[in-house]
Amino acid sequence: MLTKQQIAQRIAKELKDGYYVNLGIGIPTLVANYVPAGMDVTLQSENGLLGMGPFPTEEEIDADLINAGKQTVTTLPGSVFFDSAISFAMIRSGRVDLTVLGAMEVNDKGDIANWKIPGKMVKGMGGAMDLVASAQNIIVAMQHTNRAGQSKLLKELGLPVTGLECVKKVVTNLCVMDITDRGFELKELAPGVSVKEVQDATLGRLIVQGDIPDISF
Amino acid sequence: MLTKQQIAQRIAKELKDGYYVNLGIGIPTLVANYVPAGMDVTLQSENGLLGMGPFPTEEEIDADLINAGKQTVTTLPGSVFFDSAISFAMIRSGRVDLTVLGAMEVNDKGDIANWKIPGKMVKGMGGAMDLVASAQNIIVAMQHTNRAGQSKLLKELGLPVTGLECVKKVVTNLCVMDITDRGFELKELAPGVSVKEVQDATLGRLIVQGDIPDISF
Amino acid sequence: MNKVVNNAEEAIQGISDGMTLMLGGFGLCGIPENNIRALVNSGVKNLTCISNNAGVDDFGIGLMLQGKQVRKMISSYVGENAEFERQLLSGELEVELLPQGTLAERCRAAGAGIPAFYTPAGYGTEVAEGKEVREFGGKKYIMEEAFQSDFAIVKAWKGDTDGNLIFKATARNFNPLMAMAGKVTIAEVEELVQPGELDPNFIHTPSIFVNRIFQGVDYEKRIEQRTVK
Amino acid sequence: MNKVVNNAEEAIQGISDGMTLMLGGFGLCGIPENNIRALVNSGVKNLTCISNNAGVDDFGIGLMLQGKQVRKMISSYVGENAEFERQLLSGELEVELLPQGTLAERCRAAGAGIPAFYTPAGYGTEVAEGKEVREFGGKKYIMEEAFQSDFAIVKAWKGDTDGNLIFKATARNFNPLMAMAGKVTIAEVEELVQPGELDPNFIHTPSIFVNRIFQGVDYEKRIEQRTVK
Repeated sequence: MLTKQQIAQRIAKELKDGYYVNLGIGIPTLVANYVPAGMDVTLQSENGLLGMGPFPTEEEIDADLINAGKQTVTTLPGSVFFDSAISFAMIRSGRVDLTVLGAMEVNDKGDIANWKIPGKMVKGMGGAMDLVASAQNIIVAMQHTNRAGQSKLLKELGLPVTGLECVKKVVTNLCVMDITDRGFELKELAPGVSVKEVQDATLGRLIVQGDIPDISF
Repeated sequence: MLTKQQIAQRIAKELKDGYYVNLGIGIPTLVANYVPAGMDVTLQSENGLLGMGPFPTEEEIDADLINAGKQTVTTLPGSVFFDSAISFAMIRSGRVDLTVLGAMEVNDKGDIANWKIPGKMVKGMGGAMDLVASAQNIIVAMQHTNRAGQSKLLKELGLPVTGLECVKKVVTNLCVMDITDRGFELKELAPGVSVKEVQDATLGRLIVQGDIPDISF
Repeated sequence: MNKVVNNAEEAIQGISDGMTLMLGGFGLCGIPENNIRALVNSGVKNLTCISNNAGVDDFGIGLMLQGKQVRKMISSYVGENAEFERQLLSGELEVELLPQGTLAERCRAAGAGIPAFYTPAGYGTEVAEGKEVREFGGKKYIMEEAFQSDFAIVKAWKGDTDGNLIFKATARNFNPLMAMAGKVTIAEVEELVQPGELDPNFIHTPSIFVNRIFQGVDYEKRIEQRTVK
Repeated sequence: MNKVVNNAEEAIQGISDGMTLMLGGFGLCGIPENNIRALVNSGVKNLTCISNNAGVDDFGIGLMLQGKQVRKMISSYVGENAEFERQLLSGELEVELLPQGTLAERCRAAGAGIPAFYTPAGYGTEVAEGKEVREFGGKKYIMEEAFQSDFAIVKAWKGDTDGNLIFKATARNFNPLMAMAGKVTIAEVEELVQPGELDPNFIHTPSIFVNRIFQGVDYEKRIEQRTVK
C-alpha cells in the first residue's frame, strides 16, 4: 500500500520537462515535492499565479500572496500574477498540460465526483469543474476505498458529478489504473498488493491484462 | 451655414463635466478643440488609450503611441493604456458617455450608414459598429447634403447600415436635429439658414414645431 | 471627475435592502475590508452577494452572515464557514454554487457588454440544470449569462483619484473583473495617489470603470493558511 | 522550457500554405515586423490572415499582399492599401470585415476556451447575415464564434525567455489577445530578458500562452499619420 506521499511520488513520474501543472488541494499538492531535479515544471495556481514557489520563511510571508489552497507561498523568477478570468482562460483553452485532483468517487468511464455530498457537505466546486471540463490530461490521486472500506472506484457515481469522461489515470494507495473505453485498466500494483485485493476494492469494470508490474518510483 | 469647425464647436456644447467621450475620425476629432476650459472630459481612443492628450512635439513623437485615426498623440496625467478587448468592453458596457461619429447617411429612425459603398469603397467599419450598437448617447456630425446636393438625412438608408436606431442627435452645416419617435426634430438653425432650406435638404420625416432658435456657441 | 469619497460609509451610500453586490477577493485575500465593515454597520439586509467565497466566521463576508444581512450567496467555494453552513442547512440562506472560472467570466462578461457566452465547465452536472446546452466542434458547452449587479465593491493596492487601479500579487483575483461589472463600482485602496503617479502602461483597471474611490484604513489582511518552510 | 528561437526564420517554422494566422497590431503600430519579413521571404501562400488592418502598400501585411500570399483577410478596417483594394475588386482576395470589438473578442474567446458569445455589434447589418440573433433583456445580439487559427504572431516590447510579455503604450492593441489565441504563439520582442527581470505584477501576457520567442532586429516602426502640435 502506498502512503499519501508515495501516491504523490508516483504521480510525479508523469511530469515532463516544460509542463504547466495544476495541483489540487490534498495529496495533489504533495506532487510538487517530487519534481525531479533539473526538470522545468511550472505550477499554476488558479487564484492567479503561474510559477508558484515554495512556502515562505516567516520574514517572507505576504498575506497578498497565496495559492488556491489559501496557503502563503512565494514566487520564482519568471512568475506572473493575473486575474481570475485570465487564469481560467489558461485552463479552459487547454494550456495546462497536467491537472492532478483529488476525488470522492471516480467511475469506469472517467466521470469524477469531488464537490458535494447532498445534505451533508456543501463546500463547492471551486475551480474543479472548469479544470475537469477542459484539461486534456487529468490524473486523480485518491484512496481506493473510503473509511468504511467501500470502493470509491465505481460503475456509476453515487455523488453529484463534477465532470464527465475526463479522468485519464487514477493513482490510489493500491494501484495505478488508466481509464480506457473498457473501464479501469490495471497498470501497476503497489508493493505487496495483489490483483485480487484491487479487484475486491473496485466496483467499476476492471481490466487486468498480462503481468502487472509493481509501482516503481 | 456652419463650417466643420463650427459643427464641432456646437457639438462641444453637449459635453459635461466628467464625461468619457469617443470621437470618430473627421469632424468629430475637432470637438476636442472646443472642450470648455476647466471642464474635465476624458477622451477614449478605441485602439487602447483613455485620456488622450494633444499631438506631440517633434521630440515627443512615439510610433508606439497613436490614436484610432493612426495619428501620433500624447498622454495626460491619469491616462491609461489597455488592449483592444478591454477597450471594447468599455464601449459595449456603456461606459462611454458620449460618442461623436461621422456618417454618410442617417435616417429618421436614427439608423446610420458610414462604413461601405458597395462596389466602390471598402474600408470597413473599424470600431463604429461596436460604438453604435452600445452607446447610449450618439451624436452625428455631418454635412446635410452630399457633393451632388442630395440629402443625407433620409427616410430609408440607401447604403449598408452600420447600426439601427442609435443616433440621438445630428449636427450638420444647416442645423441641429434630435431624432425622436416622429423623425428628425429641428431644434436649432445655423445662422442665416431658413426652415425651408432645411426642409428642402431633408428627405426623412422632419418635425418643425414652434420658433426655431439660431445655433449659439 | 470627483470620484473620491472620504471613507467607506460615504462609499456605500445608495446600497439598500434587496440589492445585488459583487465583492472582490479570493478567500480573505484582496477583500474590501473597509466596505464590508461599513456594510455590517449599515445594517442593510436581504442582499444577494456575488463573491468567490463567503469569508470565515468572524471575518470578511462572514461578518455580514453573522448579521443575517445576506439572503443569497453566489460563490464557487464556501467551505470555511460554520455559520454559513448552519444558515444554509436551516434554509435561512440560499446559495448558488458555480465553477470558479464561470463566476469570473460572468463578471467579466457583465463588464464587457457580453450578455452570454458558452463554457464547458459544468456540462453534465447540476450546474447545467435549466441552462442551454450546445455543441461546438463536437464538444458540449452550456450557456452562461452575464451577472446583473447593483454595486461592485473591490479592493486595490494603489489607485489614483481618477479611479485607475493596480492590484498586488494574488490579491488581484476577482477584483478587476468585478470592477468592470457593477452598475456602480466602489474601490477602496491602500494608497490613493494623484493622476500621473501610476504608470499608464501598468494599470490593471482603467479609471472609466470606477465610480467611487477612497483610501482604506486599518487593513488586517488576515491569513487563512499560514504555511512556512 | 526552451521557447527561445534565434530569429524570425526559425520562429515561423511549420507555417505552411493554406494556414490561418493571427497577426497583432493596429495600423502599423505594434506589428510583428520581423515575422512579416520572414513570411514574405518564405513565400508561403494561400494564407488566411486575421489582423485588424492589412498594412499599407509597402509595409506590414501589405508586403504579403504584394507577394500574393494572402487568400483571405479577416479585418475591421482596410482603408489604407491600394493593392488590397485592387486584389479585392479583382476577386483575387477574399475579405471578411468585422466590427473591431468583435474581432478582439473572437481572439480573446479563442484564448479563453469560450467557443461563442453574444455581442450587439453588427445586429441588423451585413455582419449579422447567417448568424444567430438572440434577445437578452429586450436587446438584440448576434452570436459570434471564437477564431480558429494555426499560429498567432505578436510583437511585444519586452519579454523573458519563459515567454512572459509586456507591451508598450498603444502598441499593445490586439497583441495580448492574439497571443492567447494561437495553437502556436510566436512572440518577437524588442528586448529579451531573463526570467525574474520583469515584475510579476505587471506582465500583460503570461508565459503559458507563448510557445516561441525571440529578440527582433531593425524595427522601423513606421508612422502612418505623423501629427505634431
